[in-house]
Amino acid sequence: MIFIFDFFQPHHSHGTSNFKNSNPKLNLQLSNLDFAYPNGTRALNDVSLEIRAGSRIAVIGQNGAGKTTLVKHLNGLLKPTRGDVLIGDWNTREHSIAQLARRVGFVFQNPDDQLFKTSVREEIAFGPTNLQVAAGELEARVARALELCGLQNVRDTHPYDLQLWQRRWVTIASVVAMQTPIVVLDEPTTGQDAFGLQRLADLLEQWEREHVTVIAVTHDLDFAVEQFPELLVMAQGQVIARGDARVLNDESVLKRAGLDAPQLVRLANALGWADAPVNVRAFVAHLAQSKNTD
Amino acid sequence: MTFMERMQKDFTTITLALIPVAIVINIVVGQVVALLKIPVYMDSVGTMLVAILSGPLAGAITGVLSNLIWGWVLPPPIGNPVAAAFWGTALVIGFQTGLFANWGWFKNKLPQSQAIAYVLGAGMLLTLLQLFLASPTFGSADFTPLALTGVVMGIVLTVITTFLTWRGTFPPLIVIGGVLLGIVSAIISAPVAAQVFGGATGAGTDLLVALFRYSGLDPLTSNLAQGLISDPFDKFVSYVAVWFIVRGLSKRLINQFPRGENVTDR
Amino acid sequence: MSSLAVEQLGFQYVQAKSDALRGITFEVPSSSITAIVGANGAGKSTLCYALAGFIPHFFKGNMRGAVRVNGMDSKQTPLAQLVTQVGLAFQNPFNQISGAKLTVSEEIAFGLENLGVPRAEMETRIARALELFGLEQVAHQSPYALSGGQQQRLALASIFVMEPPVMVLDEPTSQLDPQGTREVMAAIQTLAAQGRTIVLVEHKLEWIAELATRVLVLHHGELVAQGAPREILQCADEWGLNETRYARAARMARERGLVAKDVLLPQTLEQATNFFRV
Amino acid sequence: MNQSFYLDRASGWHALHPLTKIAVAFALSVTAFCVRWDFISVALFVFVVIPFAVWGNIWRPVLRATFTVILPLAVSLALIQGFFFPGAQDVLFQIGPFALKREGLEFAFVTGTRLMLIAGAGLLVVYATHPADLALALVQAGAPYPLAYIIVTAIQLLPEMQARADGILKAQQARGLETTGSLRVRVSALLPLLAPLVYGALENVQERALALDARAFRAPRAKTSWRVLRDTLAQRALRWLLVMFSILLIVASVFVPLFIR
Repeated sequence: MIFIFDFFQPHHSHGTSNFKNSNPKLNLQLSNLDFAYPNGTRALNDVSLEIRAGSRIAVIGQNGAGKTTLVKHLNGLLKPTRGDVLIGDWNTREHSIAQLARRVGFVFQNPDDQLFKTSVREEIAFGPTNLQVAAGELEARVARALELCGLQNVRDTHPYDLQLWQRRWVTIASVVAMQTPIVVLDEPTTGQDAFGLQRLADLLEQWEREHVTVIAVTHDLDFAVEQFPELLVMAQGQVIARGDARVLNDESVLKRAGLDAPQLVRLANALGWADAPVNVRAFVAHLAQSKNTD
Repeated sequence: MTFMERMQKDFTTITLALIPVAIVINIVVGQVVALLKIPVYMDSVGTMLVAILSGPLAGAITGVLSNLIWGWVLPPPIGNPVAAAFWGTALVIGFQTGLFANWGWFKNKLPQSQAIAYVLGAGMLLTLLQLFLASPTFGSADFTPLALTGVVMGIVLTVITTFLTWRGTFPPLIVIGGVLLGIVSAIISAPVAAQVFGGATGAGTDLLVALFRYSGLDPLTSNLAQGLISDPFDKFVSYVAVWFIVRGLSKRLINQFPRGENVTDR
Repeated sequence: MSSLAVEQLGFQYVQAKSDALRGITFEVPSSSITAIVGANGAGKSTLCYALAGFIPHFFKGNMRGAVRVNGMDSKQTPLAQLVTQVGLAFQNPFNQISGAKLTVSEEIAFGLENLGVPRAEMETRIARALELFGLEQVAHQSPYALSGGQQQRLALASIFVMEPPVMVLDEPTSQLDPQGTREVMAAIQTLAAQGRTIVLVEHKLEWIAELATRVLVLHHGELVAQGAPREILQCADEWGLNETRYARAARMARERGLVAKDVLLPQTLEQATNFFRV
Repeated sequence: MNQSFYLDRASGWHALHPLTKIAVAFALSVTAFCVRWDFISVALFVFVVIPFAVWGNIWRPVLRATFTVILPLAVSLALIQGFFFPGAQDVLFQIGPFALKREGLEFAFVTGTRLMLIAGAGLLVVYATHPADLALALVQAGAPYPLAYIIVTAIQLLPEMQARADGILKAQQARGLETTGSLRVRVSALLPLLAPLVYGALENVQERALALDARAFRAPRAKTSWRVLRDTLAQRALRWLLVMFSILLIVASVFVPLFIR
């Protein structure tokens, strides 16, 4: 027999299951985290990190730096080889992924790993239904998710009749509807055009108003520095820098992480400015200032 | 349309790309269902899909290749040489399903009253078949527990499908198709099981064969009786599953298949 | 001379409510990189399928107008012949692996086998493709064991090796990280330098400004603009394109009167440096 | 990552042309069916299959696989035939109303060992032949070209599907789906797990087809092959002999009563 889904094999039951759905202040605490894949590849190396409730953080770095491995620890998709991950008062070792789903919503890179309903609306309702959200509230949550993700016009469409970039929005919406206090996004900008990026920025604003903690893995540094007040730079399974956009002014950090600087940083460097502006507005302000001093 | 023209029309690249996927679906679904220990095989779902979307010939070829690959290309524990011997059954499953699909049996077009009549008819046929196989006319032993199980299963499936039909979401003819296909595949499988394997295939259904042998039936008839009990259920359930899968596919994709019209315009 | 000519092209997918493309006319000159840009859903992929002959030969629907490939009408030419003239690569590298081959070399050989190329010739052509796309190190690995960037380069190599004069690349870097993007773009540049005609759909405008000789803009299934990259990308924001930060900063600076009104917005680092230095 | 059954060993048996290996397995199977001697299958298994398996350095997996397949079959056979063989007289012992009879057990033995031989002979080929070589050999022998594609793709897809299944399991759990616990929980988890697997695979079919056509898969020309199969005159002769031998045996078993089972 092939165990195509490993849950057919005997499992131990996970922890207790007394859920409190509204837990507004959930800090994330990662201590001395090591992780090695079964084949021996060491992906995380002694990572210690605290993320306060309500933060908005972008995790950046090259492929293979350990970004996705790191965030997969935040909802128990991966359990540490050594060290602990605490989501509020829960240690991820003691809770199943399904239980952790009440606290952490996770948007995967590949939407096709989860879509299976025949309409966008049903697909979005799946997560909250698993969390036993009452019928009346469920409708409201789905409607809100549809609106925030710009999917009202396709609410009854078959997800696979949508383009890949739209399907990606369906998976984002299905996490929005779960209304978790923490959200993890894996490469949310992939395939999005300007409208999509703007919608993403609006959604981040909305989450900010609701004090939702947002952690995003992204390759799009221009987007990251504009939308995320805090950056976490990773290289070789370690966090090598953490801070606002100015960490990218440091040539050595970029070099170690194997990253190209964002466009504005490159431009500022080319123009010989001492420090680089974080966004277009700051750039123009700096420009205006330098013109005035001329 | 000549045979060659039909072949060319059915065997598009997308059909060829679908066949290996269908073979893997046969294997994966078959294995997962086997793990659930329910008395159906469900190992032809992929074959049926190809038959519906790309026609009877493509379905037949998928069936044959599926069993040969399952039997002789994949090693145990996934593969099992027993499967290879039943390539003929797989061929008929693919071909027959393709015909049913071409006749529009996988669409939902009948008026409700007629649809319910068909489903009830098929359900009754299934239930009566169980009764007959367990009656003294057929064997000679006391088959009361077997008959009871068969009849209860028949009634439960009839009730479920009638309910679905009543709600208007279900093409009733596939229920009949499932039962018919089950009877046909039992007839084809029995000689293989009896001659090649001496009546045993190493599966749970061997118990049924033993039971019929005990009642005094000859090897071939015992295997036939076992098939007539298991196969109609299996094909019936498989058809329901396949229908739900097809209903869940996007129209964009269905339209790309040579026989997409078999399931669209519902 | 133009290798691709499109006349009044229109297409509606079967059972679709509206046209995916309408009244598109343009020509692609030989040995150039032509970029196609537009917001999601503007019809870029559909246009690629039409250029490579998959419309009308693969996708069911209603095609109007004509696509001419080196003078041949795509409607009248069988697909197997068209693909030797126009190669197509697309977004998802994983789905471009044939599945029928066990090593990278074999995968690249697949198209040549289908064309009946003798083995001796295959050898030189495969060696060249492996080198051009930097795949020598992984030539004997399984295609499934490669990284996303390597898989996408394998997809390009597999098309390249069939030596079509025109290559249509539909968002070949959208699933890739910056490193993978750089690798693929470098390969594309080399191809153009060798005289291939490239049609490239791409979201990353900085790359387009860097590489493309011409840009076509699709908007709601229509061709709304075409021309040299810097001129055309002036109003990128109106078409839902991800404008470069250079152009955005320059526009804001212009609105605040910090720079001259008549200078074109910069699209590359070099243009921006010159733009803001004066 | 690749399929797990072909074992890459440097042996003479491995190096044979796939059709030669198939011809050996075929001749073995035919002999087992046609020759009337109760121990023919056992003899062939011990004196041909096992030595060949040793030669190919694959005797361990071949034996293990043969017995995993045959054991449940043999148990079923022995019970069904032992107790219920039509016309059997010689009672060995009695359990309640059931009598175990000698003729039945003999029949079960002959059938069971014959299946063992066929399984063993087949596995001998499968473990020593790369599926791509098998497919290529079939095509070169005149089978339609897409056959090679279907065989190789199907076996490559299986591990891919298993990898995807893991991703799907995680993704649905992350949406709060409980997959462990009572049978009811596990059964109701089945749809959210199987459906994306099946739909995902099916939805990818169109792009795969597109990629195949872009590589001239359907070009109406004679194909060439990058992979090369080694064949020799001796092997060709051997194959011819084995096939002739099998045919003769079949004919003989029809006409010569001694051979009929």
